[in-house]
Amino acid sequence: MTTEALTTAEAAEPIVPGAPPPQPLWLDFWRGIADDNPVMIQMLGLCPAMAISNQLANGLGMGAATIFVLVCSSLLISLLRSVIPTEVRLATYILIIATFVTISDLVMQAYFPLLSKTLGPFVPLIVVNCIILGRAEAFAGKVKPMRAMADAFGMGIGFTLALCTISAFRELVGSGMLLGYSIFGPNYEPWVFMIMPPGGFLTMGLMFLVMGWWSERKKAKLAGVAA
Amino acid sequence: MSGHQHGAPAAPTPDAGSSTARLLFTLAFFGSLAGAVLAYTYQKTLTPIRKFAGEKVEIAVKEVLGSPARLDTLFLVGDTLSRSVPAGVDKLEAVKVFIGINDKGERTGVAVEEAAPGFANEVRLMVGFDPATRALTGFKVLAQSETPGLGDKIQKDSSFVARFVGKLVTPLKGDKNQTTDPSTVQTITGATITSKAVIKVINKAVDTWKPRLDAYAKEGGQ
Amino acid sequence: MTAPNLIVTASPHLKDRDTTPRIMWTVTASLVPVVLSSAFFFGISAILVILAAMLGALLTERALSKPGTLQDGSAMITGLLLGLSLPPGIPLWMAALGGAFGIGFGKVIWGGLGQNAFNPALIGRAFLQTAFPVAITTWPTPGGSFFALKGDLFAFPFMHPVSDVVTSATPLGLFKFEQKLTSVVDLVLGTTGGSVGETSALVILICGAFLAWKGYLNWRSPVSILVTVFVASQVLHFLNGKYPDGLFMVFSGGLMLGAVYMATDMVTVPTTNKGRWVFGVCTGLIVVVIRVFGGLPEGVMYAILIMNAFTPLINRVTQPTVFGTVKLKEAK
Amino acid sequence: MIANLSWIFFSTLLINNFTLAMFLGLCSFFGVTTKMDTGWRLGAANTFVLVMTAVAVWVLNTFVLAQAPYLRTIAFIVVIASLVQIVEMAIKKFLPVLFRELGIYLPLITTNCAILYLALTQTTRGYGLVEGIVYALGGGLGLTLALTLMASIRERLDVADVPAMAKKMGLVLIIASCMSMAFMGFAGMGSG
Amino acid sequence: MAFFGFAHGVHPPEEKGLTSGLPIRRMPYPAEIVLPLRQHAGKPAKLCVKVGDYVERGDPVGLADGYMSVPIHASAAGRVSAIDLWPHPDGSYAQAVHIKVDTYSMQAARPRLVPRWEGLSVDQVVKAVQDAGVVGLGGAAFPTHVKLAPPKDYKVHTLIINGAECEPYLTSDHRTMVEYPERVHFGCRVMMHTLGVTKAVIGVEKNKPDAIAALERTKPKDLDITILPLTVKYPQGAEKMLIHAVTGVEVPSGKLPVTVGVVVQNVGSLAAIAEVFDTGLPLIERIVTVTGHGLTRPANLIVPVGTKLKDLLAYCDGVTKDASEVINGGPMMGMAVANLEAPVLKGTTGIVVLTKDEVRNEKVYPCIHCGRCLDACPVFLNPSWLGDLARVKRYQEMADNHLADCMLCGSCSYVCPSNIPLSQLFQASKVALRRIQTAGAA
Repeated sequence: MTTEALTTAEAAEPIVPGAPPPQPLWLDFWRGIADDNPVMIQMLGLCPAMAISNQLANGLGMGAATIFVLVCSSLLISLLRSVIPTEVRLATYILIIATFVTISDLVMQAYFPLLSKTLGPFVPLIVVNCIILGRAEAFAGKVKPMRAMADAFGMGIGFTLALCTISAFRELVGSGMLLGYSIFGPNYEPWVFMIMPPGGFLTMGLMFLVMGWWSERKKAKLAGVAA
Repeated sequence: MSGHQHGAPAAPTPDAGSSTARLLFTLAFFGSLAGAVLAYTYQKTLTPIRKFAGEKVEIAVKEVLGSPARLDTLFLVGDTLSRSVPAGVDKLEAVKVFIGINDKGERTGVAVEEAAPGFANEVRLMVGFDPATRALTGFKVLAQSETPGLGDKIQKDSSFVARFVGKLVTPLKGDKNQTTDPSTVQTITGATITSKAVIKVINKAVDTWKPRLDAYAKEGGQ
Repeated sequence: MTAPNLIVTASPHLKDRDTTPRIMWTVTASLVPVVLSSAFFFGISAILVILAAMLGALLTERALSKPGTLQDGSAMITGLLLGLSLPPGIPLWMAALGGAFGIGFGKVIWGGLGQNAFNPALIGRAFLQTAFPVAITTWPTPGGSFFALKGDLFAFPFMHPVSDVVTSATPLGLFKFEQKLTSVVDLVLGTTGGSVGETSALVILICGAFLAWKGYLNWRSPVSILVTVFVASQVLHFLNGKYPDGLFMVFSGGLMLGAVYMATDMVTVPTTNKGRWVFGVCTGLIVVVIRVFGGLPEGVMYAILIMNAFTPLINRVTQPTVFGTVKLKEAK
Repeated sequence: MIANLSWIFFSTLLINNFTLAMFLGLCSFFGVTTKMDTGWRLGAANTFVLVMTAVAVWVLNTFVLAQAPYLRTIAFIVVIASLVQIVEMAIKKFLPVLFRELGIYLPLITTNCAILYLALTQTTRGYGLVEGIVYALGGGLGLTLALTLMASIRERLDVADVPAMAKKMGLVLIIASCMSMAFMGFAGMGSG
Repeated sequence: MAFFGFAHGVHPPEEKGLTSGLPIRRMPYPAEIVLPLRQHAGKPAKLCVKVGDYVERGDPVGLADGYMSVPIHASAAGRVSAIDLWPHPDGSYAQAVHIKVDTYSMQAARPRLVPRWEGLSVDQVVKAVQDAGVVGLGGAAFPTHVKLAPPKDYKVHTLIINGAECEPYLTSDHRTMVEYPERVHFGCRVMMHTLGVTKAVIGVEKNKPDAIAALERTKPKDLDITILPLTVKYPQGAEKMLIHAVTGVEVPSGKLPVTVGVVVQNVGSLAAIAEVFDTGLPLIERIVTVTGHGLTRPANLIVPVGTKLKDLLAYCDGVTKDASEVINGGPMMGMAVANLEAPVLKGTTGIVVLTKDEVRNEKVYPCIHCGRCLDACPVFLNPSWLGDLARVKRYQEMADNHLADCMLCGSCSYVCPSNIPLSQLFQASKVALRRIQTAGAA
């Protein structure tokens, strides 16, 4: 490929309808962690974020599995983006994602049987995690592999971070432990509430409240400056 | 598709529509590729998965039977017990009873799997007992999702498990207070329902499996 | 004639004497006999638990709400009712935490008085029930010296209660787990184990009747709850003698306190009278279902909370028929 | 048999409610519950697809997937997606009025994890056809119940003076927490 | 006659004892009277005098401007001293004719022809009533002649006469019935004749036994007039409530009473009609209850229309020290008057002076959904929900929830423990809704 051809390809990139505007690679990566955090901002993947987040270990395991599926499928979809006909792209994406999900499920069952047992059906349910299909449709299917990977990693890590924050909080308050190690000592009275379903909703709600409070504060400050 | 990405309209096809044949081919190709990849992964992971499942059962059986020298396995075919696996059923998934035999060749107890609804969901136990005396040799929780810190004591509180050893299932009863009655067990404070679920599972196990074992013994099997 | 200092207000210029704070404070005042009876049965412990719950509720209201909302008295009632629904031996930090949780997540975050869909006192109670299932089901025996502390009231915050409690099961617990019935006389008088303020059905009933007579309490939901519970359990008892009879069900547990003081919280029950009947009947049925078939011995709190969730729906389907629209509908 | 079926139904409907206890289908639970009409309609559509899925999964498990359990996830998701598509087309053709009301929600059902969850658990629990259908009905009605209640509460909150910080999502999750807490009262039902 | 009352409603303290026993007295003519041309529902009258003109008592100063309008007559002889914008009791300013009362006049009306009603056709009666400027004296001031000629599509079978007077404090209708029962019956006779109905029912709240007795005593033998005691409740005197109480029929939402074959008229208006066919005098004075705990000497007075409120109050020896609000009409639906220069109108049923203690407490609490307003609303609306909607300005939804049926009786505001000004909110919402609808139509 000549330099000239490469330039043409670069220029041709934004012509794909709906493709994201060009950006530095680190921004593609960073966006998923902060500005476009899938859980906290886009509110995607809430089901696993609450369902399995009563222990930090679960959060880590789920995050790892999701990153694996997200990165692999994004890479593959980006690589194949010119091969897959538009009409069947969603079906193909689902096929690809489901394949990687099943792989990760089987591997977990084989090598991390206890974790796989606690996560239960939520590992195969990664298939319907809107984050993954959403990224495939909005990003990976329209950009080059490097960007797709960066984006997938960013989103995956953003998801995992949110998951870990929630699960760490719930495990800490709900049982006084982190990753199974006692933090508050043996006399701590655990708030069983936090590791039960309502605690999941509450923790998530608290996170949104904190974020809401933060953005309100920012808004008030801006208004104060304007005034 | 995702419903959350309304910002991305369907891209118009660059080459004015792909042929149906091409679409079908693409799907078929990816489908078979996926099948192949998965079949391979499945083959690779099957051994460790089965090993783990088998180990788990074995550990449970050994625990409830007090590490016998040898284990015999009988399978349920219809309503009778048999030494061979029923046709068409995976050995791991077949309903079976484990018989513990000590180094003198005597039967020390049998272990069976049984389940009943608990406080939140099903409580599944491996129950070990002596069919001759109806005495419990122990139990182990295989699956439960009871209240953490309360109901899950049936799994995590070894003193609770210890209360059952040696009790007579004639049938077993629960009581809030400490008791010396041979067929009554003290329940967990605040988790009476879960405790009773355990007792129910044990009673159910003995009631369903003792006749089968007796029938099998009568027919001369050992 | 001197020109008077005239003001201009909108019509109507007359106003009923009742105001929201007046209603709230009358309800609070009507709870005084209940508090006194609880002090009679459980001594100083009952008072301490109630005070702790009230403190938690009031401080949270003060800290999170707009200034001046304490005066309307609603936070006071929340704390008081929560305290009355807790066991007398519960560590005080838990009672205060329950009050804070109830006010914080049950009321303030919804926009304050009048906006919440769930009864804040019950939210606090349900939180405690879920969070500390052992502490909240440990029932000290009534009676004994007035100043004897029951249970580990002063357990260090966030720590396990350590000292042993002389416990006695509640009548419902006794029935559920040991199939023993308590005599109705004991239930009516309140000489049984149970929460601080729920044991004496008689006192609550009298206070409730007083409120209803004063017009500060809509009698429809409590009456329908009590009648439904009585009838439903009597039918069950008739079908199968192993189920408890109606009188026992009506007078045991927190039913009286719940029906009279919590199912009448105006904010969280339907506004229409028809809706209040529906609310009461459904609550009564759920109470019976949970008590008889459920895993918990007591279900009043959950029944009311569940029906609280249904309240907007009930409101919607039981809107009054506007004057002069019946014919219009028929004509269509 | 009847006892077993009713246990499956009620435990799925109330105790292990798909939305309030199992955290399934939260996207739609939070996303489309601003109006009560859409809330219960989406619930009804979901229930329908759940029952169809239960039947399809039973067929798959019995006749197709016994030899290749590793293809379950793929097969299920493909079947669900096609089912939703077929249902959408059928409703569009035969019940155009209903389609106008439900149309935009139908594609959302595919990514509702409750459907796939049902398919997977139906398999691991070894439910037969009738049990599967009852399970799907319990799950679907539970979903509808949660959606309708949430929507009716949120409609009421439209006129409330909710603090700005809780307006966007915070309060909705607190409501979910309260509802989940209330439904815990049913725990242990059927075990007594 | 299945019901003698209606569901819901409220029981404000009646306070009628202040004036119910006081006989009607005539108030002396003030130095100046002010006659706004807008005194009735419909189009204002057309000015027909100019400054400097001398008018006799009963001479028109404004003429009816179309069918939905009535003339205004001078209530005292004197010279037109000014025509300007003058404070109107509703708080606005309106064009008004000032007459400097001629102190030396006999205040006798010009000799006029008294029409003999028996010989007149319906149209002629209607014309005579319109020319006399008769309007509903219950407060709304709806032109009476319009009610005399209902649309031909409906068959009117009953005339209902409103003597309920459910507003607290007011006793003008009460005293009219006690002191002039013959006039009420005479007016009734004219109306029945004109409407062609054979049945009339006079509804009177049970708390006026003397009025019921007086009406029974003077009841003409040849007419089918029933005097029906009604339950004491606010708003028993509202048209639709009264019809329901008397006939047991609900007037369909958004329709006029005539659709159920009923015409409702106030007792005061009947007395005014009687006056027209008795003496030929137009409506130039009316009976006003001047009362309230903030007033030194409450009274029932015959007041010339156009008397300034300050003159009226002064005649009653002024207000007390703790008086804080003067209300034109009853305390439930009347309006507070900002300026005592405003005159008494044809529709002024009473002037109530409230003391500081009686005036509403203004601290508003959030709605606690106690449901008291639902129990109070006479038309079975859900004021609590409507109030919530009004607060967030969802007017269209309010219209869907039958806001139009609200008659602003104020029962909901009266009972609301949180002091939410519900009926004020509804009035504002009605205005906003009308604006939206006009904007939509344009």
